[in-house]
Amino acid sequence: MGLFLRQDQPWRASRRETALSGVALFVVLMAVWLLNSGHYTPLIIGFGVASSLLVVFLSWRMGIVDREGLPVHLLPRATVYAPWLFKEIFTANVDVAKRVLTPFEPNISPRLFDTGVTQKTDLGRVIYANSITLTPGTVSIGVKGSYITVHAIAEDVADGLQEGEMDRRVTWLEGERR
Amino acid sequence: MIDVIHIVLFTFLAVIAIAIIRLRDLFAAVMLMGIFSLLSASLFTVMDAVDVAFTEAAVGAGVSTILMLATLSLTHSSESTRYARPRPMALVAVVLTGAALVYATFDMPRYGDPAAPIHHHVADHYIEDTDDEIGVPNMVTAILASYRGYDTWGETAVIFTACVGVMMLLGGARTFYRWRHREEDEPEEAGEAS
Amino acid sequence: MSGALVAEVLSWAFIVAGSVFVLIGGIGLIRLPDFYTRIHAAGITDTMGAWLILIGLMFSAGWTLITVKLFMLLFFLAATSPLASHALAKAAFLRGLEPMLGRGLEIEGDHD
Amino acid sequence: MDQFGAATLALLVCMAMTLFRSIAGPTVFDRVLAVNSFGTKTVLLIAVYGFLTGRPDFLDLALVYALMNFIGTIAVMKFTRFGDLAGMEDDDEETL
Repeated sequence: MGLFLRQDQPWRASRRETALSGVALFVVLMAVWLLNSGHYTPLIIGFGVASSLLVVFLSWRMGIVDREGLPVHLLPRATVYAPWLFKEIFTANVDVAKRVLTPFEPNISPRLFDTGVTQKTDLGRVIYANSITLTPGTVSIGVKGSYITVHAIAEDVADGLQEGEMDRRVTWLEGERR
Repeated sequence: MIDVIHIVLFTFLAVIAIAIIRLRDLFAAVMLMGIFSLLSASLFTVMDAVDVAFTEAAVGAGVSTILMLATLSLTHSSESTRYARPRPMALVAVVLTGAALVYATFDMPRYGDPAAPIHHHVADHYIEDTDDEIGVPNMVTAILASYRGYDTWGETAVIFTACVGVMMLLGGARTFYRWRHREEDEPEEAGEAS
Repeated sequence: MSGALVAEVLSWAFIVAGSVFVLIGGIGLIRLPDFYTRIHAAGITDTMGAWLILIGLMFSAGWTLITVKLFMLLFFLAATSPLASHALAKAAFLRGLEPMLGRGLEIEGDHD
Repeated sequence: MDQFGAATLALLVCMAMTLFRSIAGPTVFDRVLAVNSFGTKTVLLIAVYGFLTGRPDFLDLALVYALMNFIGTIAVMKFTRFGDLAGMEDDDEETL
């Protein structure tokens, strides 16, 4: 009875957005199924369609089928952002590795500080906080309103983050809409 | 190389087991049990028991860790340090039982022996005919979900019932209270938002 | 033939580089002085170590479904490891675990 | 011995180091970090092991482990913070 009546809750996305995201979610799930299975008989593909539909239905009922749940609209700009992030992660890795391997005593001077964020959406802030954490040397330990609390392994790493290039790039990635 | 992996993983297992016994902090012991499960799952994988490894990863490292943490949150998280006086008879009993079990393994077929009895009951039939009769690529899945379908169905019902029971005993009351509370609050929040 | 050779060499290079990063992460896990700094060391293993090894395996597998699965594994690891690190650090911070700051390595001297 | 053997050895050594941290780790969170890190290394070990034995079919297992490991860490963190898997709304204001 109550199964189909939960559509009009305030945090839900609009109908059109939900439908588009639902289709996108189904396509992604089906692609994951097909790529992982490697058996292409009607029975197995039927199972795949059934499970994907079930997952889409359950997610829809939980109210998490929206642009935030599956941010396909960020994909074009993400192809520009990801390589830059990879490069950044690589240099940060080498830097932290050097600090760890410094003889006698690791060359660290940990810092704890707040850095401002310029992203407008929660999704953008999540991407920024995750990018910070993904880069070794900096870990975000709290996201609160318009700033992120960050633990950095050394002073110059902290300064590098506070110059704000990553922040600008994530804001650009997020785009103007919404 | 494979032998090296076996030996190292078994050494890790022994080290963790000893550490779990010696630790007084029960939360740490639960964490180490998680590592223990991950290690046993890797060992199952290395010994080609991939389906058992799946189960071990899901149940051992996932569910049982959560259940033990739930238990800890209801009790204390450090072991009471009341040392029993040493009992030699208990040690003797444990050593004898262990020795008997090790002795029993000598009668078991060699690891991976194709002539072992377990491989000659209905296994041949499953191996040869699963593809035609069921059409599911994974043989273990075919056996569990089709040849022994009713059995699995019953097991699933039992596990589901047990799961519901555990959830009601452990977190049910609080969660239910919050849920009720939230239902009461919701109209106000919706009013503010719109 | 030379294509296969190039793939083999690349596979070697990436896997060995990844192994080195994995080892450095492990050393950091032991050497660094407090919990928050150890997260950074674990981060080395989770990012470069894991990724380079998986990319090396991809070169070894060639253009097959296995490469797709390796890529999926890489994606899952990249998506989940920062979330886990963040959850850990946040939980520790909210529980009141004080980070060791500045150069005072002697504050919690359990490093060797 | 090929490159997979080298990676396996590196992973085993690193696992031993993580094990040391999980046993010695002074705080609870060190141990959780060690478990999480150990899980990542298990995933890698299984992936590499498949290639070492020439049967890379174990990758499905590695995928499952990667996801299980993540869910496990999140669940443990929720327990250490709230003592309950459903806990979430209590401190939205202070921490979000």
